This record gives sequence, structure tokens and C-alpha cells, in this order.
Amino acid sequence: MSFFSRSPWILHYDGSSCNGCDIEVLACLTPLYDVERFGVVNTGNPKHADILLVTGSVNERNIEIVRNLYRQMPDPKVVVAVGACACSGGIFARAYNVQGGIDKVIPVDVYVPGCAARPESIIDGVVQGIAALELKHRMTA
Amino acid sequence: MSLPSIVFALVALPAIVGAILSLFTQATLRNAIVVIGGLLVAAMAVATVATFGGADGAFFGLPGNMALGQTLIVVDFGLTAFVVAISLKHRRVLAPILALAQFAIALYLEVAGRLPEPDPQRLFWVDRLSMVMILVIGLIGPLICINAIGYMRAYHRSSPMIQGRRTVFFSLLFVFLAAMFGLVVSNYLPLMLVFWEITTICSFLLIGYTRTDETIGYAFRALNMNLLGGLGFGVAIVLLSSQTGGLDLAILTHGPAAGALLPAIALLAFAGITKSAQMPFSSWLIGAMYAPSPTSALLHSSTMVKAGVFLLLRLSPAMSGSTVGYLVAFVGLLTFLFVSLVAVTEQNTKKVLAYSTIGSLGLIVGCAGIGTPELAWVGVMIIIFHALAKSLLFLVIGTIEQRLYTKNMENLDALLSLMPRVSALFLIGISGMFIAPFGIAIAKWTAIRAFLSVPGPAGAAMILIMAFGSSLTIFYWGKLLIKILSARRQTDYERSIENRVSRYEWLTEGALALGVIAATACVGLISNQVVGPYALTAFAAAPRVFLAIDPAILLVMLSATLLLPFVAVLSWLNPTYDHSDFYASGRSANVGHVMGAALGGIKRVTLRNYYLDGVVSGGLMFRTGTVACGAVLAAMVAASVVIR
Amino acid sequence: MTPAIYALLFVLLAPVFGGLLAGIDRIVSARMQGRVGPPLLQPFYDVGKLLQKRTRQINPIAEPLLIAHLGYMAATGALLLGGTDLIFTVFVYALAALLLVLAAGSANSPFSFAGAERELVVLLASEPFFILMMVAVCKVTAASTFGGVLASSQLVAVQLPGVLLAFVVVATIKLRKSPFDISISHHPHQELVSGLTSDMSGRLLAYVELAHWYESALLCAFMVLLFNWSVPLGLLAFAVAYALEVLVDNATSRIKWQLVLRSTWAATLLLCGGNLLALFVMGR
Amino acid sequence: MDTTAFLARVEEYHRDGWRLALINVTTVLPAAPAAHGAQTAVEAAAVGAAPLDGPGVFEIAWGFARGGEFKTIREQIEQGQSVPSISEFFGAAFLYENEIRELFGINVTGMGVDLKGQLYKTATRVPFSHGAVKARLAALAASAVKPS
Amino acid sequence: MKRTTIPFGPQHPVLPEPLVLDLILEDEKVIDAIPTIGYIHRGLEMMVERVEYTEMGFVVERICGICSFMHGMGYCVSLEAIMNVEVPERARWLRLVWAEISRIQSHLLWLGLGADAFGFENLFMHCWRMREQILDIFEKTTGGRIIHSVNRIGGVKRDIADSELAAILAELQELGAAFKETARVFGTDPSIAHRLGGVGVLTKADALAVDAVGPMVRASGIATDTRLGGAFMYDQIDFEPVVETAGDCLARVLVRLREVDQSIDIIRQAIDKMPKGEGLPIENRPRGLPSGEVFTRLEQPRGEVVYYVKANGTKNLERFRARTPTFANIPAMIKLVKGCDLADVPNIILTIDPCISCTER
Repeated sequence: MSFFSRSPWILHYDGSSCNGCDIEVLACLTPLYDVERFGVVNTGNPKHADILLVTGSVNERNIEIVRNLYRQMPDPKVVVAVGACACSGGIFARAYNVQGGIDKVIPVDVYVPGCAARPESIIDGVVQGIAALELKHRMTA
Repeated sequence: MSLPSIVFALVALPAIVGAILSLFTQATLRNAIVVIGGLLVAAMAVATVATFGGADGAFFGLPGNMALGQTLIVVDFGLTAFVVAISLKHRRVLAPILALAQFAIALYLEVAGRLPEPDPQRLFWVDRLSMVMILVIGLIGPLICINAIGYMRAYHRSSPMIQGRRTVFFSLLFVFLAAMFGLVVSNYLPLMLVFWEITTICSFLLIGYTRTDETIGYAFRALNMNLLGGLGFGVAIVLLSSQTGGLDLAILTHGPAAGALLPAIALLAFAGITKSAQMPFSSWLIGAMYAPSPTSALLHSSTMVKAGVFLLLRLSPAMSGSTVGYLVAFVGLLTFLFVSLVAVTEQNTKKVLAYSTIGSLGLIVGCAGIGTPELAWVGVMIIIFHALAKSLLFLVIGTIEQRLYTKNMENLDALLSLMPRVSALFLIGISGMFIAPFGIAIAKWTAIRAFLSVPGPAGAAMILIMAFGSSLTIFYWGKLLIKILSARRQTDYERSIENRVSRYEWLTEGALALGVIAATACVGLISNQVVGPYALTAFAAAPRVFLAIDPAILLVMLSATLLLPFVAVLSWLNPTYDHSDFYASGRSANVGHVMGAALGGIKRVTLRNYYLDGVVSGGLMFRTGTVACGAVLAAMVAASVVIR
Repeated sequence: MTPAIYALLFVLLAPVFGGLLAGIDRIVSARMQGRVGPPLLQPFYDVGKLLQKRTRQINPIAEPLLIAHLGYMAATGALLLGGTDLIFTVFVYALAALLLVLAAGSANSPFSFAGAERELVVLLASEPFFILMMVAVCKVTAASTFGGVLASSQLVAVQLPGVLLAFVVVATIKLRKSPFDISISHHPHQELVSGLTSDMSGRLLAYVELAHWYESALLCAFMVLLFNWSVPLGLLAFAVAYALEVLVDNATSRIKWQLVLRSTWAATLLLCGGNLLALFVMGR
Repeated sequence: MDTTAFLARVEEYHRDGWRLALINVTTVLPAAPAAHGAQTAVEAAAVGAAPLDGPGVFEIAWGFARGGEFKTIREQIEQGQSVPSISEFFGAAFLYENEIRELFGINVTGMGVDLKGQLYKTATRVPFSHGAVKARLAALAASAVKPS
Repeated sequence: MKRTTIPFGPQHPVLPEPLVLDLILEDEKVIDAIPTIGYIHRGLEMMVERVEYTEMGFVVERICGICSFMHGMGYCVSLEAIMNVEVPERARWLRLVWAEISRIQSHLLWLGLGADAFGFENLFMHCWRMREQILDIFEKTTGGRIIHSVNRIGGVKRDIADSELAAILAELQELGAAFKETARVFGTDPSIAHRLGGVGVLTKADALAVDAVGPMVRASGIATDTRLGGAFMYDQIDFEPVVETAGDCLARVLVRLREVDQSIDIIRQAIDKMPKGEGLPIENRPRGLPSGEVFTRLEQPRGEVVYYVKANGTKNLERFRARTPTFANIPAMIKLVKGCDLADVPNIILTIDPCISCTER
């Protein structure tokens, strides 16, 4: 087992989310859920991150941002789409400015359902992301 | 050849080259004369040192039966007449008054026969310090002259409004070197004063080279302040003329001075402080920044200001342990502190270099004032390393200025990408000024160690000044380093910039950079063979260790630092090297050095260094320093009279 | 044992010390925040991962500068314990710190640059203290090396209470603790994102972390200098000081650079300068 | 609309201490779908494109609040007409005005801060213009009647 | 002369949401700040074209995950006004209770984020720990932590048993007591005072000039609160708007700190005054299709929200528009950011309590 499974650093980006999933992602860091127990750190910087958590869908404007952040993350990297909007566009899928889920722009490894996604599901998504990370590391190493 | 004759040849040679240069206006010929003359001067300097060998010192007089007194008066008259004439032309009042006052003193002494007959065999004095100065002047000076060929060509191309007077310019550079050689080998004070005044006039002419209202103003400021110092020198001679052997520098400074000698020592120190641009006389050197860069390089490294600290180091044994000495030291150290504070708020690169010069000289003044062998060692070390690094820096900044058309350090970002080779030279120069294995840092460290043994609150104050001042130098050099040591992609035009740097500049700046490295590598040797023995001789002290560290450690650090560029190249060539664009909150664009702008489109990345706005005010610090140092200086002169 | 062996031991063991310290710090901080926190060895996992990760470089000069940063940080401690002049080690220490600034500045990008400038400010804020501290230690003990100070019969901390207090203040900067963590923060919610390290990834970040561990060990060695009569006491004092730092870190917000500069300079000038003045006046 | 009278009224509100609470625009299509007995806009659109033909209007409401009171100035303008900016009196109006220009295509003259179409930068330019609304409804109707 | 440009956002850890500023700096003084939004605009208002009015409430709730209860309530209240539905009293009281709980939730969330922005991670953790208790109450009473969907046109979907209400009140009062300690830290810590005191001062005159709302203006000495209008049972509650006069970041924090206490007190009064008993009516189903228009205003945690709903007799509304409090507060924020320090920018942005997804919809 590599160190990736013990030290997954995350980057959170809010696409066009309603804040619901965003604050649940943040809640994961706080005392009740405390994901730092698993070595998870919210880095806030793509260059340090292993796992990109995206909440909300992509729209005309943030599509470039999502692409840029993903590109700036060093390999191996994993994308977790958190919540219905990130997975598919959710309730807003047909709104004129929404282009759909995150997988329209970048490859998604883990889809976390929910509107809003619950912290437990998000943590579960991250854990599955760790497995994907481990796999990608082994494939490139 | 005997030592006296080779020393006379050394002084005469640049004067002759200068005279020849004034006759030729044709560029190619002039360039050839500059190069050949420069090389001859350098060879002569090396020959002088070789002839001198490892001796402690030597005295000698003029060959034949020259009437020294009358000659000096004639030269003095010529200089005074020149100052009066040019002041009348530009309607200035102060300079002619100061010059006439000084001439009046000389005339009075000569006519009234107050001047004691000098010992004809002790007119000149060469020792290890003279040799260090001769090498500094004779090796660095010619390089600056040769560099100026390339610089001035670019300078006049980029500033067509300025009338070209390059004949005068090059001629003056060599005359300046001659005067400096004369100054550092003089033992008879009236003789030294004449050379002293020649350097003043030379620097005046060089600063006013462009003849704009602005530079003429700065030239007169320099002239006034230096003439004031010269007047102090003159008065000191009057005071000393009544003392037996008083006008013999070697006798005057063979040990701590006391009684009636002190006021004269104080006035000589005053002269040294004006010449080395210490506060409150710093503004003339800042004004001199408006002259062409080789002028700055010359004034800052091997000539002019170095004459001031040379005199102070000569006086150091005399000032040792006296209140006068302490106060001189405080003028220097306070200057160091305050100009460092000013420098952190300055954007003009040349001015930052100028403040750094004043600060480094301040350290030398501080060392000279206390007058211990350790601190004299530090002072000479700083002279050597500062001359090398600072001449390199001024020449490099001149090269950059003529290619990038900017004086502002904010516009130097990514210099490493634009002009990689010039940047390398620049980095070596800056490292020489403050980074650990390089000389000035070693000197500063030794100075701190030496100040430890200064007793009482003065010692504590000196250590505090050193601690805060050194930290400030890290800050302003660090800012400049950040600007240079950054990378971005260049356009085709930018890639071609460096190709326009002339051969003259490459060779001279390269030589100086090698000099900085070589001197650092040889710091142990320099300490053991030259500077250490000098300090021991000057203070008649018992042998001791000056470099309290194994020079091998310094050598390892130096090699490690020099290896870094190769690591960079290796990393660049590594097949796994993976380039990424920079982080800009998700807004960076993968092409060029741009990022998405808030209101659409793209925006160039612009970065501005911190200038401690709101915490340190440069203007206020300069004024405070001027007032504080002025007060200390006044106290110094007063103390010499009152305390004796 | 000879000083050379001490130097070697420092190079080998300081990262272990620094990493464990960081691990304890993270657990204690988490407990103060009502959380469980990561495993003790988490910092080692993090660095291990960073070394395994692909490194994306923004330019080829950052890496050599960071290697030099790490090297000089280790060298500072090695020189210190190896018996080099104390004041000289401070110069090497400053060089090591400066190299990190240059590595960040070389990115030529907004956040790294702002981080580098702030780091330069904190370097300016902390540097006078370290010079003064070493001068004071040398003055008190009349020694100029680590071994010499330890062998001295003078009790350094007793004579340098001001320096000791100022050390606790200034060490906050070097340990990158709130309220002085302006250029780089262990917490992500910084206006400068990751400050200095914004454009570093993979092993580059690992170098920075490792150098920081060396720095922690170096500060511990400085503390031992102050408690020169007993090494265990010095270690204990460092532990107490570190616990205090963690507490302060958790009980204050990050202050602005202007106040960082003013407060540390004031502390240095009043506490350290005053102490030094007293030493010189009393003629020790 | 009478620009001078309008601005005079706005100034009056400003003078009397009212606060700008919102500026709202409604895109009114030529004929209300209900007139055709349809229960939804989609059904109406499915009945035929005819009701959607012809020019529509924009209803604009400038809402002002003072304590618990709330008042509006209402205007109707046709497509292509412009309205004056009220940022002279209510500086915060610039956000609303940029928004209605971007989303509804209404030209606002003399805006205090012109964000030059960069406020939302929508994928569908002017998503609430009559044309865009009609197109969406037509597409919706087409997909609704299509056998799945 | 050269200046530093800092691209603040859209991905910036200080604010989880994508707000964008180009900060033009000298040293760290902000000489100019060029703002933009639009990274989160979905086009939610257009959804009326495809979603029937009965279900539009679920869309409206998702304007924002922090104020979702209030948005759902505002939508239902608007439709009730258009369709002339009389809402049972108990339902109205229950709405008030949930609304105030959601205000506490929002303020705790915000206080935590604010603390983290000025580098006080510990406070962040403690605020969010307390917030989890509030979320538990929500989950117990509505089934959702973030999105509650408990409002209906004509009433509410669920009742809360009287005993449970009493338990909730007890829990809230306990939390309020514990919160006092946290509030004391915010109010007295010198490092917080350094970061917030005198920073981003919005004078009373400026607050009026830029038409700001909510705690933002109350911190500038203006006693305005939409709840004072008396709708939604607030006429039966005894309360004074929380006002501070300094107008700086610290004042805005203090206003929200005191509003947490105030909300707990309002809930106490509400539970006291509401009709008790099992099986009281909580919903009146409306009849027919809505036709007409209405402007509805209510006080969200961030300030006044204004809804405009226009119905034309079909199942689809003709227009739905929400002017959220942050939309009204952005001009004030832009005004304050200019001339502050870089380190103040997060504090100024956060003390307006921005909700960008509210703003852009």
C-alpha cells in the first residue's frame, strides 16, 4: 500500500452549487465528522491536492475554471462529483445556463449522490476516491 | 625597477593615458587607447604589488630636486581657478567660497612659511593597505573604463538629446585613476590634499557629464560637500603644521592620538566622512546616480568614496579608544542603519545600490572609528569585496538599463528569462553584497564578533545597529533577487535583447564576476597574507586569528551555491520534467504570463515588491538619519576640542 | 563524541524529531478543537505521499533553490552542533530562509509572490533577534561554539531572561504559528491560499516540509543553548515553549504583516536589546 | 415612457428616504397562454405557434421600501426600447441594471457602473428576451408532444 | 507605476463560493478592486417555464442551501397571498420557529467561516460543532439537514409535537448558554479586535446610500428589520432589532452574535404563544390555479429578501424573481474593499455574509 491511502489531500471547488453540498463538504472537516482522522486535509490549492471534490454543475463560465484546476493537479489525481448537480446537473439540469454534470468537462471517478449530499456519503466518496488514487498510482508507478 | 620609480610610473601612467585620450576624438582609435591604456594600468598595478612583495611598508621621496611646495601651490591655484570659473558660469556661490577659502589657507601657510619642511624621504608611504587600494583601483578601474566603451555607445544611441563628449569622459576616467593612485601612496598630508581635491573635481565633472540642469545641480551638490570636506582637511593641516612631524601621516597615525592632535584628527575624519558620503553628506552620492553608470561604478567601487574610507582607516589607530573615534564610528553605523531603512522603500535600482554603498561604507567607518585590529581587518575586507561586487553591480545595471530602458527594479521581473547571462552576473554581484559565504557577509559577521568586545552601552548599541541593519539589507537585496530570479516565457524580441550587449561589457563584467568568486574562494588567503598582517602592523598588535572559521566551510558553501545553476539545467533537461502553469485561483491561462481578468479578457500578471508602506517612510528616515548623524558629527568635532 | 558526530546525528535525526513534533502538534491542536485528529505519524505519511507524487514544476529554478533551502537548513544545524561559530550559523540560517523566499518568488505568480514578500517581511522581523540572541549567548559565556556554551559554567537563561521571552515570541514566526503565520499557514483558509508554497507540488512541497522539520529541531537546539547547564532541561523548556505556541496558535487569529513587524521588532528591541544593554553595562 | 417624469418620481422617492428594494422585469409574451384554454405554457405552445407571434412587452417594476412600506413604479416598454438608469439617485441600482440588460436585453442608458455584459456571461445570450423564451417554450412543446 | 494584481477567486479557500475580485495592490493596500460574479448563475428563475407552480417551491428552496427554509417559506407565502389561502395558526408559528432556527444555523455557520478567514481555526471548529446540534434539530423535525422541503402552499407538511418543541427549546437554551463563551471570545479577543475593529467601516450615511440590508446596516446603526413589519406572526413577538453603531467588521460580527441569542428568545416566545394540542390543522390546500402577482418581503439571516411572483392562471408561473440580501449588499462590499488591506479583504467579504448562489440564482 502506498502513502496515498493515508494522506489524501482534497481540493474543493464549488461549481454552480446551491451551497448545500459545499457546506456539507466543509462540515466533514469539523468536529462531528473530523476527516483529518484519515489524513484528509482541505488544501484549497490544486497543486497540493490529490482529490478534487466538485459540488454543483458546470456552467458557461466555470467550465474553464474546473478544467484549469483539474489540469493543475499533479498526477495521480481523482475527481469526486459531490451531489446531484455535480453528478448530472440535478434539479437545474435543464436551466439555460447549466451544461450538466462535472463529467462534461473532466473525467469523474466517484459520483456521490444526494441533494444535498450528506457528510457520510461524502466521506464514503472520498474513501472510494482513495482506492481509485491507489489504483492510478500503481498503474503509473 | 625600484619600488619608488614603479610607484611614480603607476601614478603617471593613467595621467598620461588621460592626456593622450584628450587629444583623440576618433572613436576607434580612442577605444583602442582605452583598452591598451587600461591593460597597461592594470599590469602596472600588478607589477607594483609584485615589487612591493611582502614588506610591511616603505617610505620614499621625489626623484631629483623638485620644489614640492611651489608645485602644490600652482596645482592648487589651477584647481581653485577652475572651480571659480565654472561656478561663475553656472552662477553658484558656495563652491567658489569654499575653494577660495581652501586656497587662502594654502597660500597663507606657504607665504607665511608656516609649513614645516617635509622630510624629503617620507613624502610617500606604501604599505599593505596601499597595495590593496592599488589593486582595487588598478584592476577594477580599467575594467570600468573598458566597459564604458560599450556602455557609452548604447547610452548615446538611446539618449540622442545628450551632447556626446566622450573624449572628455574617457580622459577624466583615467585622470581620476591617477589621482586615486597618488592619494593612496601619499604620506605628506598637503600632497594628499591635492590628490584629494583632484578626485573632487573629477567626480564633479563626471557627474555633470550630461550638462542638464538636473545633473549640473547634483554635480554642484557633490562639489560643495566635498570642498567642505577639503576645507576641513585644510584646516587640519593648519592645526598640524605647528606639531613636529604632524604632517607625516605615518607618524600621525602610528598610535592613539591625544591632546592637540585630536582636533586635527577629527577634521581629517570629517573630510573622510564627506568623501565617503556618510550622513549628513549622503545626498551627493545619491545625486551622482544620474550620471552614466560607469561613473557610478567608478565613484562607488574603486575611487572617490573609497578615498574617504581609506583616509579613515589610515586614521583608525589614531582614533582608537577615543571619544572622537567612538563618535566617528556612530556616524558610520547610524548611517548604515538609516540608509538601509531608506533603501527598503526605494524602487530605483541604482539608488538602492547607492544606499547599499553608503551603508557598506558606514560599516567601514564604524570599524575605523573603534580602531581595533579586528575591525580594521573587517574594514579592509569590506573595501575589497565591496569594490568588486559593487562595480560589477553598477556595470550590470548599466547594461540592463541600456537594454530594457528602465531604472525601476519593478520592471526587472523575470530578468532571468529575458537576460539569463546578465542575470547570472547580477546574481553574483548581489550575492557578493550580503550572502553568507561571500566576503561582505563574512566581514559583517566578524564585525559583530568584534563589537562584542566593545565595552559599555556603546557596544550594545553597535550590536543592535548591526542586527537590525543587516536584516534590512537582507530585505532589500531579497526583493531584488526575487525580481531577478523569476521566470516566464519570452517573446522573440525579448529573446534577442541580450545579444545587443557589447563585447566590452561581457568581458569586463565577466572578469569582475570571476573576481568576486575568486576573492571569496581565496578569503582565507587574503586574510592570512594581506589583510591580517596589515591589521597587525597598523596597530602593532600581537598575532591573532581574524577568520574564526575554517575557510574550507566557506569553500564548500561557495561551491554548493555555484552548483545550483547546474542542478537547474539538469532538472530542465530531465525527461520527467513536467511544466505547469501558475496558480491563479483557477484563472491562469496556459499560454504566456497572463491570467483571466475579472471583467473578461486576459490580464498580464503584474507584481510589485513590498516597500513597507505605512511602517517605514524613506523620506523621514533620510531626514532623521541626516539630523542624527549631523548631530553626532558636530559632537565629534566638539569633543575633539573639549575632551582632547 | 566529537562535534562531527553530533552534526551527523543532527542531519539524520532532526527530521524524525521535527516530524514527530508536527504529528503531536496536529493531534493536540485537534483535541483543542474538539476533534480526534490524525495519527501521530501523519506528517510522515504526508511527506511520503508527496515524494511519491508526480511533481509539476513552474520553472526549473525552483527545485535547486528548494534543495539548497533544505540543504542549508540541515547545514545550519550541523554547523551549530558541529562546533562552528554561533553567530556565523545565524548567517547560514538566514541564507536558508532566504532561499525559500526566492524559490517561491521564482514562480512569478500572484500568490507565491505575495507569500514570498510576506516571508521576506517575517524574515526581516525575526532576523535581528537571532543575531542578538547569539551575541548575547556568546557574551554571557565568553564562548563562541555550541560545545563551548554547554561547557560554560554561566547559566545562560538566568542571565538572559529577556532573550528567553523574546525567543518564545520570535519562534512563533519560525514555527509558522498563529498569530504570525502570514506567509504560509497550516490552515488552508488564508487570503494567500498556500502563500509561499502556492505553486509547489509533489517533492518540492516535501522539501519545504522536511526543511521545516529541520528548522524545528534547530530551534530546539537554540533552546538548549539558552538552558546550557542541562540538555534535558533545554529539551523540556522547548517542549513547554512549543506547547505554549500550540496554545497561542489555537487562541489567536492571524495578524497583519505590519503588526508582525512592529510587535516582533518591539519585543526584540525591548526584551532582547534591554537584556543585552544590561549585560554590556554590567560589563560581563 | 416619459423619461423626465419617471426620473422626477425616482428622485422624489430618493428624497423621501425610500430605499431601492429591487428592479424586476417580466417578459410578457404577446398572448397569455391561458386565453387558449391551455393549463400550461407548454400546452399553449403545443396548440400552435400562433399565440406566440407578434411583439411582446417587458413589464418593469422599480420597487422601493421604507420600513414596512413597499411601493413600485411600473412601466411597460417594447422590445428595443431603452430605460434610463436610476443610479444617479440609487447607486446600488447598477447591479440590477446590468442584470436586466444582460438577461432581458433592455438597454439602460447612463449606468453608474457598466460591467459590459460580464455580470453573468450566460451561455444563452439574453435568456429572457422574447425570442429566447419563445424558442424554449417551442422546444419544450415539441419534446412534450413527441411520443417517447 | 507597477502594482500587484491578485486574482481573488473563483476558486479561493477563504470563500467556498466563487466570488471573483481582481485586487490591485500596492504593498498590501487595495488600490482598486474589480469584482465580478456569474460563476454560479444557473438561470433558476427560468425554471417556471417547465416546473409547475406546485413544485416550483422545491426549486426555490435550492436557490441556496443555507437559507433554504426561508426561501421555501417565502415562495409558499407568496403563492398563498396570490391564491388567498388562510394558513392555520399553528403552521404559521411552526414556520416562525423553523425560520429562527435556520437563522441560528446560518449565523453559526457564518461565524465559523469568518473566524477561519482571519486565521482562528479553533473558533471555526467550535461554531460548526454547535451548528451540528441545530442541524440535528432540523433533521429530527423535517427529515433534512440542508434542504427541508417542509413548506407547502397553504401550510407545512409536518407538525412538531408539543413535547418535542419543549425539548428543542431546552436544547437551544443550553446551546445558547454554551454559545455565550464563544461569543465572549469573538467580542473580547485582542487579536480579533486587531483584525476586525475599525476595518471595513460602513458609515450610517454610506449604508443608506448603497441600499444595504440586514445585519450589514444594523451594524451601522440603522434599526431596520423586515420582521418589524409584523407579518408571519412577528407582530406577536416582543423583540428589538439588534443594532451596533461602529459599522466595522467587528460590529457586524457582534450583531450576528447577539442575533443568535435573540432568535433563541423569539423561539421561546413562539413556543409559548402557539396554540397547543395534538392534531391541530397545519395545512389548508389551495384551490384552482393562481392568477395575480405579489411582492413578498421577509428577513433572512443575511437581510431582507424580496420575492416577486406573477401568475397568469396556468400551472406555470409567468415570473418568479428573488432579490436576495447579498444582491443588495454587494455594492456595499465593493465600496468597502477599496482602500483596505489585502488581509482585510476576506474579513470584509465575509462580514457581509455573502451568499453568491443566492445572488446569482
